[in-house]
Amino acid sequence: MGYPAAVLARFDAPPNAGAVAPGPGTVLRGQAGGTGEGVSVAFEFRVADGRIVAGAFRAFGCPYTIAACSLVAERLAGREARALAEFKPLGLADELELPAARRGRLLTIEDALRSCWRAWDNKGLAASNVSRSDP
Amino acid sequence: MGYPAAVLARFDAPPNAGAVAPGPGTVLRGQAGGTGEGVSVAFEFRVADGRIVAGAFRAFGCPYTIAACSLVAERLAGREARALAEFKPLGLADELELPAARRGRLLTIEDALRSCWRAWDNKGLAASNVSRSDP
Amino acid sequence: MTATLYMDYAASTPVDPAVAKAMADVLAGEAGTGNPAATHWAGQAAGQVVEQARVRVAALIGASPGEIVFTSGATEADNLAVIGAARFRRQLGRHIVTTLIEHPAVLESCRALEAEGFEVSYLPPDNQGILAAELVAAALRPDTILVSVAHVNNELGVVQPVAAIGEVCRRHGALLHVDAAQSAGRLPVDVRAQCIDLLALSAHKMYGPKGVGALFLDRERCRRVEPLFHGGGQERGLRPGTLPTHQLAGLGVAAELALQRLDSDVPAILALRERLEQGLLQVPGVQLNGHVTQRSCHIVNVSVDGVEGESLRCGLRDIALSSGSACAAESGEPSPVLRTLGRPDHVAQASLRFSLGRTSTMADVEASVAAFTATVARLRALAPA
Amino acid sequence: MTATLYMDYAASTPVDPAVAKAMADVLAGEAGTGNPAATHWAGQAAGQVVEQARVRVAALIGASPGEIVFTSGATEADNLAVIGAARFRRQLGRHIVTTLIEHPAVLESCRALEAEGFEVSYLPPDNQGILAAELVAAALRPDTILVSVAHVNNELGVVQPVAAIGEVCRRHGALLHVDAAQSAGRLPVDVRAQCIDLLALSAHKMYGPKGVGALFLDRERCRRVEPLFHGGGQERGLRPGTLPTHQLAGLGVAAELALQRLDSDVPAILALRERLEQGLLQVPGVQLNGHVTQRSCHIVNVSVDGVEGESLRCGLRDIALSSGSACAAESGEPSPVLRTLGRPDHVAQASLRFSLGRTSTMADVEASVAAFTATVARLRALAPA
Ligand SMILES: Cc1ncc(COP(=O)(O)O)c(C=O)c1O
Ligand SMILES: Cc1ncc(COP(=O)(O)O)c(C=O)c1O
Repeated sequence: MGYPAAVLARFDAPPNAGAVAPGPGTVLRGQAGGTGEGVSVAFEFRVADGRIVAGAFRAFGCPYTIAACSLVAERLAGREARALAEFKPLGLADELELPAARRGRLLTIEDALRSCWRAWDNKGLAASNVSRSDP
Repeated sequence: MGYPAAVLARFDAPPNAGAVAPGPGTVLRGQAGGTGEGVSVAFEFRVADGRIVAGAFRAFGCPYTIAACSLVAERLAGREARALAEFKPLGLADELELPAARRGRLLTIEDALRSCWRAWDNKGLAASNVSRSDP
Repeated sequence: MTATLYMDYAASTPVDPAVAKAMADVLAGEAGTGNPAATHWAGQAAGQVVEQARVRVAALIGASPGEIVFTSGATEADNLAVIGAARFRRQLGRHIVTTLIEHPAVLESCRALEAEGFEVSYLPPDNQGILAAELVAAALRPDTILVSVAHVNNELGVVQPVAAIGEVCRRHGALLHVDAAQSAGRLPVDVRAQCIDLLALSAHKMYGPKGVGALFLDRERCRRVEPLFHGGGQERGLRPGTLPTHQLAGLGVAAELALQRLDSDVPAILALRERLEQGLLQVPGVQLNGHVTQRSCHIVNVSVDGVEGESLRCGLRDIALSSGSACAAESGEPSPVLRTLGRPDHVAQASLRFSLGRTSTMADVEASVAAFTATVARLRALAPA
Repeated sequence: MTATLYMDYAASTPVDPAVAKAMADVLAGEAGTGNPAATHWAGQAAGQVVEQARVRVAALIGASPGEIVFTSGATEADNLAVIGAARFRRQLGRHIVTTLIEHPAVLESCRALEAEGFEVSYLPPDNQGILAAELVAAALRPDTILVSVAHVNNELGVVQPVAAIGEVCRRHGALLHVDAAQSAGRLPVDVRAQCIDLLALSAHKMYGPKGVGALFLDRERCRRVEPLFHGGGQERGLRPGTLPTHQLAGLGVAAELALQRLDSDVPAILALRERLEQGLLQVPGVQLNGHVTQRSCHIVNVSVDGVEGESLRCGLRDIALSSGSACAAESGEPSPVLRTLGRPDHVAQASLRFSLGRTSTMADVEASVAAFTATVARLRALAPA
């Protein structure tokens, strides 16, 4: 099975799988896809002081999907919350040596991130204790 | 090459090949076939006192043809001269394990024997010193 | 997991050492050098090896040596049977009956025949993968010339009621072709008792070499088929090309061994399969595909709920197994065979075929069950709620 | 004579020990077990062997690996080229050009195409067996889609001016198929320099195993042909069936060895051939068949006056040699190739093809000359005046 080593490593022991550890700030959740489509991904991000302090994922999907989710959760940690709106998972395609036919999976991940962002947006409007940068 | 052992033995060192040894009596010669037909056989028989005392052959043909000629020359030795008219080489087909498609070769041999017989017949009419049975 | 496990005997088997030895012996000697079509000593030595192989292959299936035509494998033999018989009998009718779950060698042959003006009925098996003889009987028409059914399905392992189908065909006058690639050497095959007119087999499914197989043609009911290609007239003109002496020696020894070992291999493999099946089905949400009992000793095919198929296979990548036929492997497409059985696509997609063989061990089975159980649990835990 | 001599390298060659070793190694290991179509480790190990073989075969003929399709031998490759290309290009035209002296694999393919509505021009070579490129040029028509010529004729050993014929075809737009069964590994072959679009070769003519060969398809001019049979999609769907890993390993090593040894093999074999030829032609009434110089190093074909062919062969039966192609052997029929060259039937019938190879020795040659001389003398002495 011709998966790149980087994909296999994340698939076998995916960093950031599961839930974010408890801590200060807000936990945002977002989901996209469905098992009927062959790919379903869910993210959790803990945001404190306008920054993503931790990310975690769950995924039902191919090894590329699992590796990509793991990588996305990792890459977003430390960024400003608005990255949830702006991050382009398609930019990871080369790093993951993703076959062209699989690029759709990254769009599903993007959808899930956007759904986290909308959660943040809603929360931001509701809770003034959270500082946020412009959307 | 699936030739029967008996055929191969006669092919490799054919008894009675060549010419009959000099001696008393009359030498009859007969020929049939032609190299253009793929088979050409010639016999010599020395006849003395109405009996065939020696036979020899020459042949251009397949190993079955050579073996058959050798066998015919051998079988006719000791018989009455009229055997040249009566002998049926086809009777050797089984002994030689001759494929059906090759039976024609035995007919060519028969033709050559008949031609010896005609020579005898002619000689017989010409030379009264030779005793002969009824044709 | 670090050690690798081979659980893909339905895709191909290791070559038996006795087979490899027979092949090496031929390759090293004059029988290996001579062209079996040549009439000289070297050709004759080769020809004897070829004819001995013919005798052995015939014995495995209860045929006569003269009814065996050697091919490059079951794919070619299936094509020669289906396309060759159809083209040869075109004047008698243009209707062919087969099933939806045949191997591509048969299915694609049928599709090619459709393009030539033949009509093909693809019969659906029941949801356990079995094709009832009655279904065949109902599908036969006055212009049906050929029925083609695999004895053992390569994905499910289900065993079709070939003898009953054969009787139906005999009554009707249609020829029955049986793809025995998975069954030859794995369960008893008897072309006479089972009313089989054409039969394809492949050496590499029975511990023989890849790239060689045979087609049986019943001497009375199907003397000739139209060849797929043309040349020097070998194999009665039905299959030209220099005969691969060492390959045939291997096929012959494999066939002989298969016959000798059938009585001991089958129960041994069955015992492994039972433990494997029980271990796999113990995991919740795992379903057996194919008939529970009408199944060859060597195949267990399961579908797994709640995990994605490709990740399941990747998680078990140290185990050589298949998600269907090796040919269609890794396309990611759900198996058409499982679709036909009515499995939803996402379930069909998470399906695995474990297949066992003569050199499988209980330790292999236990390790497979353990790896399967752990991987399914891990992937399910990873999935969104 | 008691010792036997092998002088039939044009019919088949002994398998090189390095080839046999490579095959045995594959058979004994996981690359031999796995189905190359499977995606697991065992399949991948097999796949690597297959792809390495593809690289080696491509290198032998100056092609790219992606242009090589593996087959069961040159018979199948010739059919796939001729029938496959013709059927695939049927819309472009239905005229094919070949020669009267092709191997049955090509001739019979052409005959089959005639039955499908194609028209075939069978060009006569000159009386030395050579087909002038001008003759091909003159035979081309607007609807000519394919020209098929053997590089080296299997009976005479004559070498056709393939590059010149290739240029003619390129200018016209017809495809050129070259049957290189006798030439691959025996003289330099370069598909680009020789303007070859399709090329067939066979392992067992170059110290590799029987039952495996290859078809080259130029990636630009001939990407596809219609397959001869159907199945699991192997070899881009052009040639389905489980790839025979060990056979391909053998083919690959044979191709690599052939390329490495070309520069040393050819002069060595040529020296043997020259002595053989001189020894045979020294016997009165013996005539060389085929062009004196435009001939491969390995074949000497002679006709003998005044002896019957079958007895000549029988007298030389301890020498493995052929009276033409091994396929047509022993039918007793004079070779159609020699007839085409204008030899009278009874002369054509007494013809022998001696063919030499890498393991031939000068002692073999001397013994052959002596046996030939003695047998001809004996049989002539036996013939009626
Ligand atoms: C049922 C069935 N038919 C045909 C084939 C094709 O056989 P081969 O690999 O010899 O071409 C296979 C296996 O690949 C098979 O399982
Ligand atoms: C010129 C030529 N073409 C084709 C073939 C057929 O090759 P194979 O024996 O691999 O089928 C041969 C030899 O038999 C040959 O000499």
